[in-house]
Amino acid sequence: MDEFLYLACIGLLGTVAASLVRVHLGPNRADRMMGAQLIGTGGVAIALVLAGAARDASMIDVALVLALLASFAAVAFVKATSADGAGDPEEDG
Amino acid sequence: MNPALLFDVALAALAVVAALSAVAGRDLFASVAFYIVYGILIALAWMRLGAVDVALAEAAIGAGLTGVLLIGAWSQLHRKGATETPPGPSSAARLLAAGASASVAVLVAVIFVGLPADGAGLAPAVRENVAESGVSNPVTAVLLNFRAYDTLMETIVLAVALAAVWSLTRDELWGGIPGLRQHARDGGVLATFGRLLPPLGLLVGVYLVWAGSSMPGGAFQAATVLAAVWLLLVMSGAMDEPAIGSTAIRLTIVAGPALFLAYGTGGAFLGTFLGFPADVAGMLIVAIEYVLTVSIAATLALLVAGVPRRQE
Amino acid sequence: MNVADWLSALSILVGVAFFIAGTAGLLRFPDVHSRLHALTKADNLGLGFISLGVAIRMAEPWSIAKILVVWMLTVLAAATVAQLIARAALGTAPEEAGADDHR
Amino acid sequence: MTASGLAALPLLELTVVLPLAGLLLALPLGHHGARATLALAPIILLVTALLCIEIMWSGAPIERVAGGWDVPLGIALRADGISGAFLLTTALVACAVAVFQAQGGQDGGATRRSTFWPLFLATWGALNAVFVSGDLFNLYVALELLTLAAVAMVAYGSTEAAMRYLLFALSGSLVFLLGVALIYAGSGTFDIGLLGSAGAGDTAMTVAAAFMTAGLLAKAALFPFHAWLPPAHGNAPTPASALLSALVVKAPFFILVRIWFDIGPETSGVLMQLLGYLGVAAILYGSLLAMRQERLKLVIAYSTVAQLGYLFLVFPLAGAAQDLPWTAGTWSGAIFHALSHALAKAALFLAAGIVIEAVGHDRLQGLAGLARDLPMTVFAFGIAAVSIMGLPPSGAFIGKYLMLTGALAGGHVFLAIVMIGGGLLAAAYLFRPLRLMLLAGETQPAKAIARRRQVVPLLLALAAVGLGIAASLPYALLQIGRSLTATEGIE
Amino acid sequence: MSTALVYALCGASLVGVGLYGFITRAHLLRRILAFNIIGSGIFLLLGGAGSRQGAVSPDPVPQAVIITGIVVALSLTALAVALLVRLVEDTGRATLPGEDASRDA
Repeated sequence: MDEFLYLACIGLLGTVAASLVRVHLGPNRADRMMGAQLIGTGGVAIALVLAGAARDASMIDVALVLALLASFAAVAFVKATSADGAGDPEEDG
Repeated sequence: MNPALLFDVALAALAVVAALSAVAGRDLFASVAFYIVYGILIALAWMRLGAVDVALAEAAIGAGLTGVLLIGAWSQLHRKGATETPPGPSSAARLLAAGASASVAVLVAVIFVGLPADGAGLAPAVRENVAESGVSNPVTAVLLNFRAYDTLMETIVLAVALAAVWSLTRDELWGGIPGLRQHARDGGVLATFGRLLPPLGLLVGVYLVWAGSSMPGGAFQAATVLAAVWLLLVMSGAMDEPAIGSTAIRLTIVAGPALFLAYGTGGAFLGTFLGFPADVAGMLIVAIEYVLTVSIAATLALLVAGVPRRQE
Repeated sequence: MNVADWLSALSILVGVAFFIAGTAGLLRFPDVHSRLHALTKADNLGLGFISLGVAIRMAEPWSIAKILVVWMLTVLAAATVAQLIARAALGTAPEEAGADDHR
Repeated sequence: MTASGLAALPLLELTVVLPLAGLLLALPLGHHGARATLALAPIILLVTALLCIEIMWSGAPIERVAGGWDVPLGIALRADGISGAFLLTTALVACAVAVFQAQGGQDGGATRRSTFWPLFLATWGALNAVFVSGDLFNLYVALELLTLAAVAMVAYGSTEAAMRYLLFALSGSLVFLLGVALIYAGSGTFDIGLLGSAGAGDTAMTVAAAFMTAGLLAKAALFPFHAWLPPAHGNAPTPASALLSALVVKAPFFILVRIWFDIGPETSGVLMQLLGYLGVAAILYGSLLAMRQERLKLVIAYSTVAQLGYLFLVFPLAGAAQDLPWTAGTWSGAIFHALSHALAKAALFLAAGIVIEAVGHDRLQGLAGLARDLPMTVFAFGIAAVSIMGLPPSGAFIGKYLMLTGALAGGHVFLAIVMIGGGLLAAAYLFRPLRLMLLAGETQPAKAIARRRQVVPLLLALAAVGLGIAASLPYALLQIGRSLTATEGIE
Repeated sequence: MSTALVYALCGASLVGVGLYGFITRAHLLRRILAFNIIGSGIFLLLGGAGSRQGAVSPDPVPQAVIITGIVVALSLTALAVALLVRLVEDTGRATLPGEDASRDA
C-alpha cells in the first residue's frame, strides 16, 4: 500500500512537471500564473498523500497551510495586472 | 530503487529544474512564477526529510509570503518599465561562471558524501533534555529554550529589517501608509474571498501556535499565516494598511521581542540569561510565543507592504 | 489489504487520473479560458478524491476534519482565482495581462 | 566595588542586551530616540568598561551559556581579552558618534531622524553580539543583523551604493553559512570552543573553514572584494561612515581571527600566504587609489581598504606557525592595529563630516585654508592621520612595530618592506588633504561649527594616540584567554 | 542512496544553480531570487545532515536553525526588494552600472 502511495505521488509530480512546461511556455502571464496555481493544488495533493503514507496527522497541517496560502500569489497577481495596480479585474470589465 | 526513493529523486530533480528556470529564464514574471513553484516543491522535500516544522515554515514563507512580496515587486518594476535588462551575453563569461558554480556544487557534494555516515548530531542531547524544556515538540524546545538566544536575535532581526525598510521612505511621506489603497468591486469575487478566508486563516494561525508546543508548528509559522490573512484583508479592500507613524503599530511590533528580551535579562540578573525553570518553562514559553506571534505577524505583514507611498 | 485500503487506493487513483486529465487540458487546450475550465474542474475533483482516499486511511476524526478543510479551502481558492484570472485575461487591459515583457 | 561584586552583575549579557533593548525602545520613539540613545550610551560604555575590568581582574575569559544549557546543546557567550578590547573600542566610537549625531540633529529629513537611532543601536548590539558569541550559527544571525542595519544606513546616502553593499554582504554571509552547515554536518556542533578542543580537523573541516573565510573576506572588503566599500563609506551620512569604516568591517575580521586562531583547523600554509598577499595587494592598491581621489571622504574610504590589508598580514605572520615565540606578539600587534584604526578612522570621518557641514562639500580643491576657520577639526584630522600612518606614539605604531618585529623574526622580509612602504603611502595620501587645509589659499566662507561638536573627533584621535602611550594595559588585556601568552611583550 | 542523501545532493546542486544566477544575471530581482535559492540549498544540506540517521527522528537542532535561517532570509529579501524598488525610482534601472556589459539580460 505504501509503495502505491509513493507511486501516486510520482504521478502527481508528473502533473507538476507538465504544469512547469505551461509556466515556461506562457504565452501570457495569465497562463503562467495558472500553471503555478495548478502546481499549488498539486502540492496540496502530494502533501496529503505523503501524510497518508506516513500516517502522520501533523503533515496534514502542511497541506492546510499550502491550501490557505497557495492562492495568495494569484490574488497579488490579478491586483498587479489591474488598471491602477490596486484594483479588481471585476471593476475594470 | 523503491518508489519512495524514486519520488525523492524526481522531486529533487524537479526542484533543481524550477530553480534553474527561475534564474536562467528570459521573462522576469516567469522567473517569479518559477520561484513560487520552487518554494512549494521545497516544502514537500522537508516533509520527506521528516522535518514537518520546517515544511510548515517553508510552505508559509517560501511559497506564500515571499510570493506576494515578489509579485508586488514585479508589479512596481513593470509599471516603471524596469523588467527588461539590456542583453549583453558573453558566452565565455557565462561558461566560466557555470564552471565555477558547478565546481562549488561538486566540491560541497563530495565533502558531504565523504563525511562519516553515522553523523554526529545533537538529537540524543535534545531527547535527553526535552522533558525539562517545558514543551514536548523537540524543535520548539530548541527554538525557545535550548537555542532561545538565536530566536531572540531573530525576532530582533525582523524588527530591524522593518526599520531598515522604513528608512527608505521619502521624507515627505514619513509616517504615511505603505502601498496603494487597494479596492475591489463590492460583492465581487475578490471581496467575497477576502471575507470568507480570513476567519479560516485566523483559526489556522491560532491552531498552529497552539499546536507548536507538542506538535509541529509554532510562533513563526502561525505568525506567517496571520500576516498572510492581514495582507489578504488589505488586498481585498476590507481594510487599509496602518500608517507607520502610528504609535500603536510600533508598540505592537516591538512588544514580542521586548518581552522576550526583558525575560531573558531578568533571568541574567537571577543567575541564568534566558533561563526557563523546568517546572514553569512550559507556561512561560507559551506566554512568550503568543506575544511573539502577534508581533511577528504585524512585522511580516508590514515588511511585505513595504515603504509608505501616501500620506494619511 | 482490507476493504478500506482498497477503497482508499482506488479513490487516490481516480484523483490522480483527474489531475492528469486537468494538466493535459492545461497543456493542450488552445486558449486561456478553456484551459481554466479544464483546470478548475479537474483538479478540484482530483483533490476531492485524493482527500477522500487519505481520509479513509487516516481514519481519525480530527485528521478527517482537517482534510475536509484543506479540500474546501482549495475549492474556494481555485474558484476565486479562476474567476479573477479569467477576468484579468479578458479585462480592459489586454496588454497588461496579455503580452510578456519579452515577447 | 570588589571583583565578586562585579561578577554578580551579568555584565557580559548586558553588553548585548542593552543596545538591543535600546533599539526596541527607539523604534517606537521615532525622532525622540535621540534622547533615549544619549541616556543609554554612557551606561553601555560603563558596563563595557566594567566587563573589561572583570576580565582583567579574573585573568581569564568570562563564559556563560544562554539558558543554562551546556554546549553543544546551548549557545555559549564568551568574553576573552580580545572580546573586551573590541567591545570597549566599539563603545568609545559609538558614544562619540551618538554625541556627534545628536548635536547635528537637523541633519537629514524626517525619515533619517526617525530611523537612524534604531539602526545605530542595532549596529552596536550586533557588533557586541559578534564579539561575545561562541557559536557559529549565532554569529551568522548577528552578522545578518549587522548587514541589515549597515545597509540601511548607507541607503540614506546612496541607494546604489547600498544595493552594491547588500549584494556583497549577502553573498558573503551565504558562503559563510555554507561553511557553517558543513561544519555541523561533519562535527555535530556549532560551538567554537568544542571545535577548537577537538583538535586539528580533517579535509572537510579545512574546506568548511575556507568557505567561511571566503564569505567573511567579502564582508571585510579585502582586496579584490573591496569594490563596494568606497562608494558605501564615501556616500553614507557622516556618523554612518564612521561606524562602518571603524567597526563594521572589523566584525568579519574578528570572526576570521576566531576561526583561524581559536578553532585552528588544519592550517593550510598556502591559504595563509594567500590571505597575506591579498593584504599586500590591498595596502598597495588602496593607498594608490586613495592618492588619486578628489573627495575627502573617498580618500578616507580608500584608506580603509588599504589599512584593512595590514590586518590580514597576521595570517601568514602568526597563523602558519602558531608555536613560534614571536607569533603572540605579532598577533597582538595586528589586533592593536585594528583597534587603533577604529578610533582614528572614526575621527577622520567625523572631521570630514564637520568639513562638509562647514563648506557644504568635500572636494579637496575647495578646502584650501580651512585650518583658519576650523583649527580644532584640522588638528584632529592631523592627529588621526599620524595614527593611520603608524607614527609614534600612536597605537598603530605599537601595532606595526609588533608586526614588523614578528615579520623580521620570521624571515618575512617582503612583508616587512610592504608594511614600511604602506606607512609612507599613507603619509602621502593623508598629507595631501592636510597640506591643502593648512595652506593659506583663497579663503572661502565656512559656516561656524560649535566647538563642542568639533571636540568629538579630536577626542577620538587623542584616544587613538593614547592607545600607544598607555599600551601595556590593553596589551595585557589582549593576552587573556590566549592559549599562547606573549613571550616578548613591549619592553 | 538514502532520502537524506538525495536532498543533500539536491541542496548542493541548488547552491550551484543559485551561484550561477547570482554571478551571471544582471537584473537585481533575479539576483534576489538566486540568493534565496542558494539559501534554501544550504538549508537542505543541513537538513540532509540532520536526517542521516533516518527520517523517523531527524535531529531537531538543524531544523530549528533552518527555521531561524528562513526568517532571516525573508527579512533580508524584504529589505533587498524595497531597496530595489527605490533604486528603480531613483535611477530607472534595475541593474547596477558597470555590470550590464559583462552580464546577460
